[in-house]
Amino acid sequence: MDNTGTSRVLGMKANLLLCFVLLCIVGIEVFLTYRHLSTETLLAFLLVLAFFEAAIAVTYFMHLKYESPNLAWSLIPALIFVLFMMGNMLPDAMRVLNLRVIHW
Amino acid sequence: MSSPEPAVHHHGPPQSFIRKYIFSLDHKVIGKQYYGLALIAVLAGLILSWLMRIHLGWQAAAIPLLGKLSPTGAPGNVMTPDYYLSLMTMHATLMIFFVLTTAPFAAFGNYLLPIQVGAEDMAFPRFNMMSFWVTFVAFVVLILSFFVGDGPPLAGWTSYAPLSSVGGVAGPGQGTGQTLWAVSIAIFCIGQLLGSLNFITTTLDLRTKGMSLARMPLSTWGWFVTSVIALLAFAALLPACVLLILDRTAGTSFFSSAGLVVNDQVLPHSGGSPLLWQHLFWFFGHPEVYIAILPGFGIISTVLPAFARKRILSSRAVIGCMVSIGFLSYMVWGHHMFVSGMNPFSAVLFSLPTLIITIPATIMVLLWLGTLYGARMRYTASALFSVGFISVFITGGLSGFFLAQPSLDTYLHATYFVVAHFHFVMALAAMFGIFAGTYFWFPKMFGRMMNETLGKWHFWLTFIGVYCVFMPMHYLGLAGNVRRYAAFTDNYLAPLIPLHRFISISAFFVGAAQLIFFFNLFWSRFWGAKATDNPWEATTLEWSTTSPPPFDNFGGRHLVVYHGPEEYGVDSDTLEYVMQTAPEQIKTT
Amino acid sequence: MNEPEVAVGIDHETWNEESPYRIPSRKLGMWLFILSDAVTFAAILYAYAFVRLATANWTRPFEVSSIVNGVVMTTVLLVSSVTTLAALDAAKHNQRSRSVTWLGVTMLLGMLFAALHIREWIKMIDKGWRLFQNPTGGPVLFGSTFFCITGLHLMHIIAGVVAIAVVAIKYSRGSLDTGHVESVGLYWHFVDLVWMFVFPLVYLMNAK
Amino acid sequence: MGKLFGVVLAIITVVSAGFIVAHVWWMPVDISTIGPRIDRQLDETMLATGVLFLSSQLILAAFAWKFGDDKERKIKYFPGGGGPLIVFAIILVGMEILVLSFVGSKVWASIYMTPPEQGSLQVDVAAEQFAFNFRYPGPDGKFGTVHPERVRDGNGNFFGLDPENDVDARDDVIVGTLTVPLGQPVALTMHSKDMIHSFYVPELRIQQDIVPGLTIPLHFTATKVGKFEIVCTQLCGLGHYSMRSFLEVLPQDQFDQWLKSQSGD
Repeated sequence: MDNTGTSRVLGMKANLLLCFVLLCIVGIEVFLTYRHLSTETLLAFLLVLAFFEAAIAVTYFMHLKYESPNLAWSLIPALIFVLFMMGNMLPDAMRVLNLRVIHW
Repeated sequence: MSSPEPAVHHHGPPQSFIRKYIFSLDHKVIGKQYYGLALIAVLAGLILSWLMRIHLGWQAAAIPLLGKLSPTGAPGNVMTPDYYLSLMTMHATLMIFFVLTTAPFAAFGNYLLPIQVGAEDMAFPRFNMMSFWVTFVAFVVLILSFFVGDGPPLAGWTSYAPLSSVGGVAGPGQGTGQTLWAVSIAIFCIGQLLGSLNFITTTLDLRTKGMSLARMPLSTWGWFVTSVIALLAFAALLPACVLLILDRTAGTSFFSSAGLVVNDQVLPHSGGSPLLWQHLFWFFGHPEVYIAILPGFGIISTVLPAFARKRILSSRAVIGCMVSIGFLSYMVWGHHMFVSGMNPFSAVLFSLPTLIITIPATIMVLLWLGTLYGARMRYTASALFSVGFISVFITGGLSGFFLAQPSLDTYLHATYFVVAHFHFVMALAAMFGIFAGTYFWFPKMFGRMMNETLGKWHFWLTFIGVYCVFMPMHYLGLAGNVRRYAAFTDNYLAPLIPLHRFISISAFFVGAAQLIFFFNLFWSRFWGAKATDNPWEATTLEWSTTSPPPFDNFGGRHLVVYHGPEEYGVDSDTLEYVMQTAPEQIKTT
Repeated sequence: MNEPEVAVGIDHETWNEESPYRIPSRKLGMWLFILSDAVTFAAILYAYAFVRLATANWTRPFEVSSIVNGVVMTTVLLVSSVTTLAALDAAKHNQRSRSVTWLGVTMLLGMLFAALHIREWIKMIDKGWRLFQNPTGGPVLFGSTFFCITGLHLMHIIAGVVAIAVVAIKYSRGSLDTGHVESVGLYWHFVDLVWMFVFPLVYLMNAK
Repeated sequence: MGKLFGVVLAIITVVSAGFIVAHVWWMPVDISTIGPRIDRQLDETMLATGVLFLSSQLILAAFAWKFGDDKERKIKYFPGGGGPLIVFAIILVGMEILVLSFVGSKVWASIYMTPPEQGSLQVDVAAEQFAFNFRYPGPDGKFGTVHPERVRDGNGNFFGLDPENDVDARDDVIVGTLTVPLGQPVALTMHSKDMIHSFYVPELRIQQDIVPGLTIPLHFTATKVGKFEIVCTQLCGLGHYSMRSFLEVLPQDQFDQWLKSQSGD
């Protein structure tokens, strides 16, 4: 942290490089979309790639890496915990699918 | 660092009336505004509960003036079944959102949290002001639903879809009233998000020198943990309410399934599921229960030692319990849905963490009991409400053992047993916390003492009264008495009506006791005895300043903290208690 | 004995406990807002996952042209993130006008994104897509979820453009400092980050 | 004041527990095969929580009685501090919840996670604002297909059947009272026409929400002859309080006779 209270960030060259990497990942995502994968496989790939992108964005663009580690340790586990818990509603979606009244 | 953060002196003392009392940036004024809002809401909620209890005891009773309020809801002053449900819905919504969330959390938190950590104001005073006024708008929108064409909503505070989502076709109260409900709650979410963001930042950033996290009073810890829960919980309710509004007004069907038939007409909805609303709602709804009660834990853990004249048994353990309860509150929402058609395997998964919550709760109760052991308890009104809190919390917590088990929930779900449980553990415990806090901090907030005699009468009538009201509800629940019924037409419920009448009569007494409190509050505000700076000989920072505190809380002084928040009974010969700001030379642990 | 220490006129650092995060309150507030906003987006994305899982014959309407449009939008947003960083970089070197220029570029890119997005919406509405209607005859919930999720994101974009405009104007006048540029940048990156989930989950997963 | 609190709290505690112990208001008679296990589970929970209730409230009362503001007495700290109490709480409550949740889950699983027995009587339940309707498949053992658009409450077509075109639907028996034979397992498939309703028979110890859009299975076996009330427990609109029906348990021969008489006309 410098005297403006802002955190260190990467240089512009590195930022452009990261931007390029992110665009490449988007390219991979689009490529995968048209590979006729099953929905589940595609979803798994896309989610992994999206979380990877998000990690890059949070770490460097939002420069969480250069803040106090406490901040990352407070925010990220809290969010992951909430995301994980929300997942508990999905078994019921399957139940809705399986017990759906077809003609009702 | 050249202080890019204008943490101190955001604003000078305001001069104009509007800036001073209406759109004030001062956290103390905002805290009082929240308290005032809660008072109005609790009065409305109390009156609604009276009306409900009259109806439950004596179905045919004419209630004077009720017909004036709603000619359709109470023709000839006799309540219709749908109006009963509307009153019940409004009672719950007002109490849970506008009393149990605003009073212990937003009101006391706003007034006291900055003072207790030694700050001059909140981190974001402007957000703080917006937080109150947004909440106020939410309140007005909710109250408006009393006056719309087809009456206030009647789907309960949980507003289960599709009753709440298909619109006016579902019956009276499901038109504009229900839409206003959803809009009100969505607005309320925004207000509380602003508030909790503020609380967290203030607690972490604006602590005065020496106020380490371990030295923060337990009440501050309570508000802090609550605001973390609120930050995440209200964020989940907001989109749920938006989707509900869209379902009602834009014709989407997130929460309505295909092929609904009302009045022989097939509704146009298709595709959604009511279970989605239940999941989104309870993902917020269960943490909300702890938003209501956690500030109570904090307040009691601060008030009790002050009157017991000794430290709480293990303040670290209390903090740990509050944090773990906050954590667990996100893992248990499914226990509201055991018989809702949820996957039965999920029920087992939700049941275990629910039961685990009883461990930190038990630890806290034991620590409070251990604090009372060997104390020299000064039984003021505030102290009485603190021990009363422990009692009602025990009673309410124990009935949770039954409801946390899916196998018993199949019998007890949606009976009065549940009503008894959540009133004891959430409503009464939180209310007792609010009362303890009010009697304790009133001198600080208004510079005048509350009348102790009236306070004690208030306590005795309330304490005995609530047991008379809510204890029998356990028996009703065990007898299979279903909740949310406007009348008991079923044969097996008819024998229970005398017990309902007993409850109703007790409820009138409890309500009357609250009038004593209201009177005491207003009378003491203007004619109470002048309060000294530290009437209870308490140690936290708010007692280091004048009563009421000046605009910047400490009159331009910067406090330095040297001690923990509850150094009571340090050395009973020379020094009975040590202020947090007392200089270093007094050795404490 | 209870006389507190008294001192006046010494700054925050001297008289306050250090924040565990060692960042200004404004930035902490922004991070907390981002956390809570992330939960909001998560809830709505989970709602989408729920209704999609529960629907057997989900509609996948996006033509290649829509996906290409989506890729262009993604690129615009990613580049705008870099321009935000450029603005921050300039601000840290005290080059106010250069920083304001970069903020302006970010705003333009944000508006371009919104324009592309609205064009996409209009195209879909012309085809008969509504919140409650599926022109292909399949489940109506595709339209509901698509418009809700992207609408929420679009609102964030528009709010972001307005926020950047306010910061840029005030910063150029000198009434705001580098910290504000950084905070508004955090928000903008977050909106970008959400798009990194919305694009694959809403667009790619629904490509024909 | 503390002494008074102790006395009042002790009285409240004893009176409250007294009504439970004396079973003044208690569960109605149990008429199902899973009922005894639920009742035992409830009794065990009641015993455990009852002990905790009495002991903790009476300890609170005793402490309030004993430890008032007595200037003569020195302040005492709890022997051993908070640590032992915490360990005590974790072990005591931990054991209790492990036992309860282990036994309870088995009871739960036996109701909701097991399929109905072979040869169960199939009954289709349709809930609507504010009534239950029950449908038996008739002699052919098949339910007719349901058509929401054909539902007419006025002419009794609660299930939206189409007897003209649908052979299975012609012999379906539709009644307003759930009549079941004694001792034979009954498998309900429940659906709702409009709102969420709930199927609750206190005597069966079973409660299950009926969610629109889902066909929810539920099964039970009645063990006593008699007529019992079915009530709706999920808020479903203005007439929620009046939404009820009856469960009539008949001996097997009477049931067969009844079913025959119903499908006769």
